[in-house]
Amino acid sequence: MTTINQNCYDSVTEAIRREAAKLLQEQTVAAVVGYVAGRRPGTASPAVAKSAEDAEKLVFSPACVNNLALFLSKAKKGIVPKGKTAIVAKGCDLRALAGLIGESQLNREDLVVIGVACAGVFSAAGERSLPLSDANIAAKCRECTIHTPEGVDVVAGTLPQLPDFDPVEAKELARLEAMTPQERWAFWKEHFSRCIRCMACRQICPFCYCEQCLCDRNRPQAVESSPRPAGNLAWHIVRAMHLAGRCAGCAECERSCPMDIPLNLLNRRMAQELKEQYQYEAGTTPQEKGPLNQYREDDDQSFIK
Amino acid sequence: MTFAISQTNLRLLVDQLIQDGIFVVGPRRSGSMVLYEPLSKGEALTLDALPRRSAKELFFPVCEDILTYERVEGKMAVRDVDRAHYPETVLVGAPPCDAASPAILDSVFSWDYLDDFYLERRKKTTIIGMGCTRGDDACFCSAVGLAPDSVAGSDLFLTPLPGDEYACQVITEKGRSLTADYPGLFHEQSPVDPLPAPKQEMKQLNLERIKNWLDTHFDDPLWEKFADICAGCGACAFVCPACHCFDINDEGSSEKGTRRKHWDACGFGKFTNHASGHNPRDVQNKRYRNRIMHKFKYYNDKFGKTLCTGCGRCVRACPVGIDIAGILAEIDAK
Amino acid sequence: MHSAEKKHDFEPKVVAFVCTWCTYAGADLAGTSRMQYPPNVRVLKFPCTGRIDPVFILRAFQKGADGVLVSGCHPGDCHYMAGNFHARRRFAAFRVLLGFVGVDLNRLQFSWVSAAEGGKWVEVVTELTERVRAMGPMREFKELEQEEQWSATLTTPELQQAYESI
Amino acid sequence: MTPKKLKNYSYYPGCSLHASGREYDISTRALFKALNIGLKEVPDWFCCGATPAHNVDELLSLSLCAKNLVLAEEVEGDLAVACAACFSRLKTTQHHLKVDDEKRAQVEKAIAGPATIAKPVKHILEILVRDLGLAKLEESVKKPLFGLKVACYYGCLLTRPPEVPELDDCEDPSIMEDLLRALGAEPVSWSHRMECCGANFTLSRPDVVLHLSDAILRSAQAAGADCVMVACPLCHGNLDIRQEAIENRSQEKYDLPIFYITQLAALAMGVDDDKLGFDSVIVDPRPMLMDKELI
Amino acid sequence: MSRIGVFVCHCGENISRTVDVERVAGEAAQLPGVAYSCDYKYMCSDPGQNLLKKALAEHNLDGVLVAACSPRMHEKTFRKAAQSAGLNPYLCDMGNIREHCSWVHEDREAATAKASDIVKLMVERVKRGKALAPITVPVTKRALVIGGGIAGIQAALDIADAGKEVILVEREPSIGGHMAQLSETFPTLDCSQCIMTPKMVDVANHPNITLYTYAEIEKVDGYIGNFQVTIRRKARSVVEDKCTGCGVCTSKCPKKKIPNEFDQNLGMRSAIYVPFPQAVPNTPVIDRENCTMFQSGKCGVCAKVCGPQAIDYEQQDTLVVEAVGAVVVATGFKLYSIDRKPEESPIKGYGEFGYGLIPDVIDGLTFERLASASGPTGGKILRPSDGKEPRQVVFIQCVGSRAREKGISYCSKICCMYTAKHTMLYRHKVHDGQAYVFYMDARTPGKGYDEFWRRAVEVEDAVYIRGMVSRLYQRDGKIVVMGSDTLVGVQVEIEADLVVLATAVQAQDGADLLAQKLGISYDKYNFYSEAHAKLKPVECATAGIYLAGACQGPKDIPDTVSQASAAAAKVITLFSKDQLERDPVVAKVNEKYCVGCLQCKKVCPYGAVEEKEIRDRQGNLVKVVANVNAGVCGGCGTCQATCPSKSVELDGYTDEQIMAMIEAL
Repeated sequence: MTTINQNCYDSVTEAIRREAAKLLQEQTVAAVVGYVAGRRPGTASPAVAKSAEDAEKLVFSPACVNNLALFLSKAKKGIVPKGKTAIVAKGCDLRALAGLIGESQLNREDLVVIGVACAGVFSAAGERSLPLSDANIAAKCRECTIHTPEGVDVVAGTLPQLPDFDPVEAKELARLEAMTPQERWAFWKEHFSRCIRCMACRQICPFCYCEQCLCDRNRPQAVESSPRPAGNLAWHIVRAMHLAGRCAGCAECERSCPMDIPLNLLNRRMAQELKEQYQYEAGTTPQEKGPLNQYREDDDQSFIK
Repeated sequence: MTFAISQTNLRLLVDQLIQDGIFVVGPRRSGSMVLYEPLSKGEALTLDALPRRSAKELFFPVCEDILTYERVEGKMAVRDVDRAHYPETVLVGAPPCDAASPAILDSVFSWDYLDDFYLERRKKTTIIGMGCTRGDDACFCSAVGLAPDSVAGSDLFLTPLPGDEYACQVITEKGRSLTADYPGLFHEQSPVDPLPAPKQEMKQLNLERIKNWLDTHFDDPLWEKFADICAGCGACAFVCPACHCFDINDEGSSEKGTRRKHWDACGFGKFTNHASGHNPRDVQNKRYRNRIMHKFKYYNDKFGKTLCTGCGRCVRACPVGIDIAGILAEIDAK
Repeated sequence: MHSAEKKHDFEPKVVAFVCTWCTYAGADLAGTSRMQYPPNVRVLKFPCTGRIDPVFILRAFQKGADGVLVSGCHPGDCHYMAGNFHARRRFAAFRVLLGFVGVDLNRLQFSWVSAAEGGKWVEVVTELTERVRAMGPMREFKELEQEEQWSATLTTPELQQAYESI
Repeated sequence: MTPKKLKNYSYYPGCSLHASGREYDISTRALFKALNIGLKEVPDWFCCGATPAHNVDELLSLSLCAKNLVLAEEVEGDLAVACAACFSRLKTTQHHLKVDDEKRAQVEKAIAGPATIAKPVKHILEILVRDLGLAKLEESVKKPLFGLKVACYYGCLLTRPPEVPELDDCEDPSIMEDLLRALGAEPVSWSHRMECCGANFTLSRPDVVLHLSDAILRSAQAAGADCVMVACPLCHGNLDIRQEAIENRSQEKYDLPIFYITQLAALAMGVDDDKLGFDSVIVDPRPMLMDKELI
Repeated sequence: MSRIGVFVCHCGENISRTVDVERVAGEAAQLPGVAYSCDYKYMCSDPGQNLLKKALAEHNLDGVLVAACSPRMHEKTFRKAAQSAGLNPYLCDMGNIREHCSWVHEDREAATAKASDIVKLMVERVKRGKALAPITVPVTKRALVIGGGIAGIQAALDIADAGKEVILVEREPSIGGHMAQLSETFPTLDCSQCIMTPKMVDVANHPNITLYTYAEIEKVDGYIGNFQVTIRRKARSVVEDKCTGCGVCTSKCPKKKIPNEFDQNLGMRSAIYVPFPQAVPNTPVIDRENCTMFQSGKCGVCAKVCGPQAIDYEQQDTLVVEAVGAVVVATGFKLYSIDRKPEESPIKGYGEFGYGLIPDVIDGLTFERLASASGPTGGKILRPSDGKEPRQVVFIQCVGSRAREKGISYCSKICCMYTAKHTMLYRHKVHDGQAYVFYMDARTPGKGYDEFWRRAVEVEDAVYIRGMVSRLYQRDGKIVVMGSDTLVGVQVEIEADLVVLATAVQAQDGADLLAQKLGISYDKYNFYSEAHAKLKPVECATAGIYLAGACQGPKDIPDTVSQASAAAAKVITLFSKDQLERDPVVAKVNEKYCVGCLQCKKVCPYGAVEEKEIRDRQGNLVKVVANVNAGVCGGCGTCQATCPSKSVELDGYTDEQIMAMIEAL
């Protein structure tokens, strides 16, 4: 089994602390959004450091699963003090930041991005007491293309040689694609039937920053709000559609789902389509228009009679 | 001598109950996790993991219909759900943290308004609790006054013994009649030491002291610290065995439809949102404060009970890592 | 052959979301030309295909449609210049999504029908209606609509009956 | 001690280079040896179909090249090609198979296996001017070709169609001239460097070839060239073997030696002139080279 | 509860033949919210309309559904009737039970059921309808015309003659554009300057026209009827108010060897110059890059000789803001050049023609200057390299046009005609000279055009060779033209003294940048896109902006002038009212829920969405939301389908209406 050396996380932690303390001391920023260790070993949670003292508590470890871009979106307005903000961002989080900038939710000038050299984080079900390895690394990290951050203000830490992991999610996607529609329907029906509409997928998503979610509306009601199979399916379809062309692929929706619904497969399927059809990929550079906000006159229309 | 049942017979018991037209619910593998679900045979019973959701949904479903309505010839015809049709039910294999919760919830569902939906199901259900031998660093039942071997809430309580046996304690009349109905499956056995209970990291909390602090700290900067990062989902409440807030929705058109009751969570932005648009709990930390207050102060004030069984599900489920046990310990230390 | 002369066991419910400038007018032309097509289709008029939210398609299936047609102006003909171009991408994506969750895409047809194409309107509607008829009712969504979480499964016969009427 | 090899190339000589264009092959090998660049012939290579095959059977011509490309995978290094026709066919095949899945499927069926087309196919000119680089080339020159006025003749295939060879500007290339300047020679500016020589009409319609090649030689001479440099054995044949017939037809005396690029390059690198096949061409270049004191 | 009235029309027998209208009306009466229903023989007749009006009053109806023919037929009729009875017209809708039902189905049972369904659906829509009031937008009755070529001049004059103010902006120091450069014009061969310069003078003298030459558009804000245009007036270094146009400065300027752009660089001009003698305004401009004073600080001759002291070396660019109600874009064209292009450019040069390095290979506009009596050669055809009169001239058509391999696939439209004209002009000036034309097709649709072309071939003896040219090269002072004659099937080689290329017409440099400022769309060649190729050929998608001339696509002078006048007519129509009234089917933003992701802005085909800052009472920024400019919104609803939270809604087609209809299926 391939294990990733823990040392690289320690070097990131050290660099984050140093940088955060400097930024806060020099009052370059009003706050640093980062991670602190949790009470239980192998856990961490997001935190907003507002003083050099707070900065000393910041960490980076395989438990730092959250996409902190969430805390800069309007959905979480108010918890980060006004003024310039620094944020600790993994490669996958950077794409979300770029997306939020592209959607006029953030200004790059108001940010100091501390990009971390990230070897990967734990999967939701992974054993947290062991070092990060093939056995407990998150699916998204297995196919990560952005271990080293780009376009950031500071890069924290350096990466060790990373092993090649089995792309389990890509394989799962291929498996589903190979199914008949009936089989896929059965697959999703089973998963969606377990959904309890806790909305963790929505609340944790950096792009679900609407003040009023379409699915909370009841006049007219586009999606049934009660957690029944019919409404659940509709909710997840609407969610995937609203994220199509915007999703940064951080897979936080899937990680936070208490019912283990493989939500990122929906997002990935959409991303795959948008890449094939329109050569669009979520990246670290903010783009003026997403793939579904623009068109080409010669777009494919083979499906239209 | 101790009253006991073997693992094989426990499963046989399930089979026989089903045969006798009893609705049996127990932990069962469902996809990647274990959930409380109706059992179709004893073999399906899965006792090696804590179910992802609590057993409360047996009495308080995720979503249930209250009534249906339809306009017929200009008049609205309303049809209620007939509660008499709820089946006789046995919940089998609930650990103390799940078995204890109905007893706690009885208070609120039978207070000024008698919630027949809950109470009728509750009346028809027998709970076979089971001593807990697993547990992880999120568990804190002993910190809130329960224990891995607590019989609270169970009608019949099984304690795992070495060698595929369960010591069987009859707690209530319901439990007694269950053992009486299936005498052949139980046997007598000389007393042995039960399997050891899991060690818990959390030390016992002083719930009184915590309540005292809560009584006087409705406004406190700590709330921001605890819960500013709360993402506003309902994962904690929905996996919790004790959370019982619900919302009622009419679904359908103005002509016909269904009124449905479904779980609500204090984490949601729309929770206690007034029709005017004003929300007294306007930011996330105030909503989280309500969660703590409700569990450790308001419920206590009203019913003298704590609305938490220490199952640790919310600690595991929270997508941003909010840790209620840690927060309680911090309050306790004040 | 006229639809009136055929009797079928199953009359599918087909919903058409059309833009007012091209396809609606095309359907008008089919009328003025006295062309014949199956009476199963119900037309909902929109200013532009750009206005058609994918949610409407989903909702139509949920509410009992066995087939859905979305039709608008040919590329370049849009009264609003680009509404149909945006719609085209949106539908391309949505179609893939529906397919991915297991909806048989034979029930969902997209077409460009201009104001001059009364014949094409007839062709598209007839083809979709007959295809869906051959496929039978859209069971998946209807069944899903009936389903409950296990803990809320209806056990009252009269309620079940009331429910089924909804 | 042998100096370190710079880079290794696999090598597809093509039929002409083993027959009428033998001098091209000899001089290519000599040049690479002189430059200390590894060159390993692809085992069991066969005809690329040359310029006629694709007019008759496109699938056949693509399959021939595709199979050769598969064979080339066995040898390390980018594939070096000297013959402009082979180069064109191999590149064309890569291009078609890359952009057309249907053709690719047909070809894969024909060659009974996957068509591996990833290996870069490079013309000798590209290797010299781009891979090795003009600076390095200039450095390696032992006998600069000072005073030699050369008409660089590109012919049809080296740059056309532009999306296939991607070698240089399709109508106004400069890669040959750049090479020559590095070798110390003086390229002349002339009009017919991109015109067709008549190619394989040389057998079926020699009248056309004589007409077209005459214009080329005439133009080169008018521009004051001492010789013509080519990259294609077919062009070489038409301009060299047919030169006498051209002269008879037009009653002009040209006496223009026709060189392969590798012959001149190898000469500049100090390779002995008797190892470059100067003795087996029709218009003997040696008197002119001696005149210029280049041999 | 709503009180809807449902009126089911028989349409004589058109509907009632296959639809049981009485049953439809009867079933409609049972629908919740329907307070009245009836059927009638001809709803659109006067008695039918009166029935509707009477029922509205008697039954106190708050919505009307007429189930009859297509709304495209009679929606206006019934809305007007409803309005006259006091109902908001937008609360009156039609259910189409004729074109969509009775005429296309023969099974009476099925058709009746469908008609009832249509009524049911539409009643749901009417119930949720909103009373809408027409939107009015004030109109500033001044027009901006961008570009002072023939298109801009024509549009400006037409608008000004209608009594409206016009701001005419020209990038160059003088108006006139390409037409001022031409010698004679087809198909009449009248002198271009003779017909052009009077119009230029008219512009200068027109009391309603403000002319800004040597000026460019910096910024455009606003919308139809209400644009704010910022114009950059480039520093001329000559004070226009003082200059008398005496010309002393230009004649005394010591720097005289600067190629004159107006003469396609054939002639020379001084550093302070007027581009051509008939320039309007006749005010010189200092070409700072070539002026000794600006480059080395020494000289100042012009200032010394200027009587009125109009020279101002310190002059700066100034920005002028003008309020206008409409914009006519007339930025014209440029000619494609065969020069080598950067590798990444989608347009390629002509290596086979020597990439523009052969001196006697010129383009058509250069030939115009050679042929022009006021040109650098005084109208003599002399070749640029040695000033000799060419005996053989080869004209090559379609250079860059219809040349997909060079990156341009369109036909430039004017070349066939002007090449024919060139051969004639050449023959008129060099009587024994021979003109050859290589062409693909001779395209001469236009009044008198084919006759003109035939004259060139049959009377003026131009030799037309149908085929392409593969190479041009120099030999012995001549240009060898190698080509093919595809009609005969032979290779052709001609030794020419001069080669004239009919190069493609391209959009002006910077056309794309101007389009971005204006918010109008353009195609991949940077030609501006009209709103509809057939029905709105001079309108832009962006309301209030119109197109004239070759900026929209290659065009000859008659077409350009026609389009310019058409654009002017559109502007005058717009200005004929004080207020612009438009259909209120427009999008509105719910500012409470809008989070300002601006996806709506990105998809809006009209550029109607802008950002709006929401501030609290203290003036602190609360948030930025989208705002739809009702004057510009076209009402397509693409924004709403795109908005994730549905915080923008299209009146007349609300989600609530649509969802209710789907629910009623």
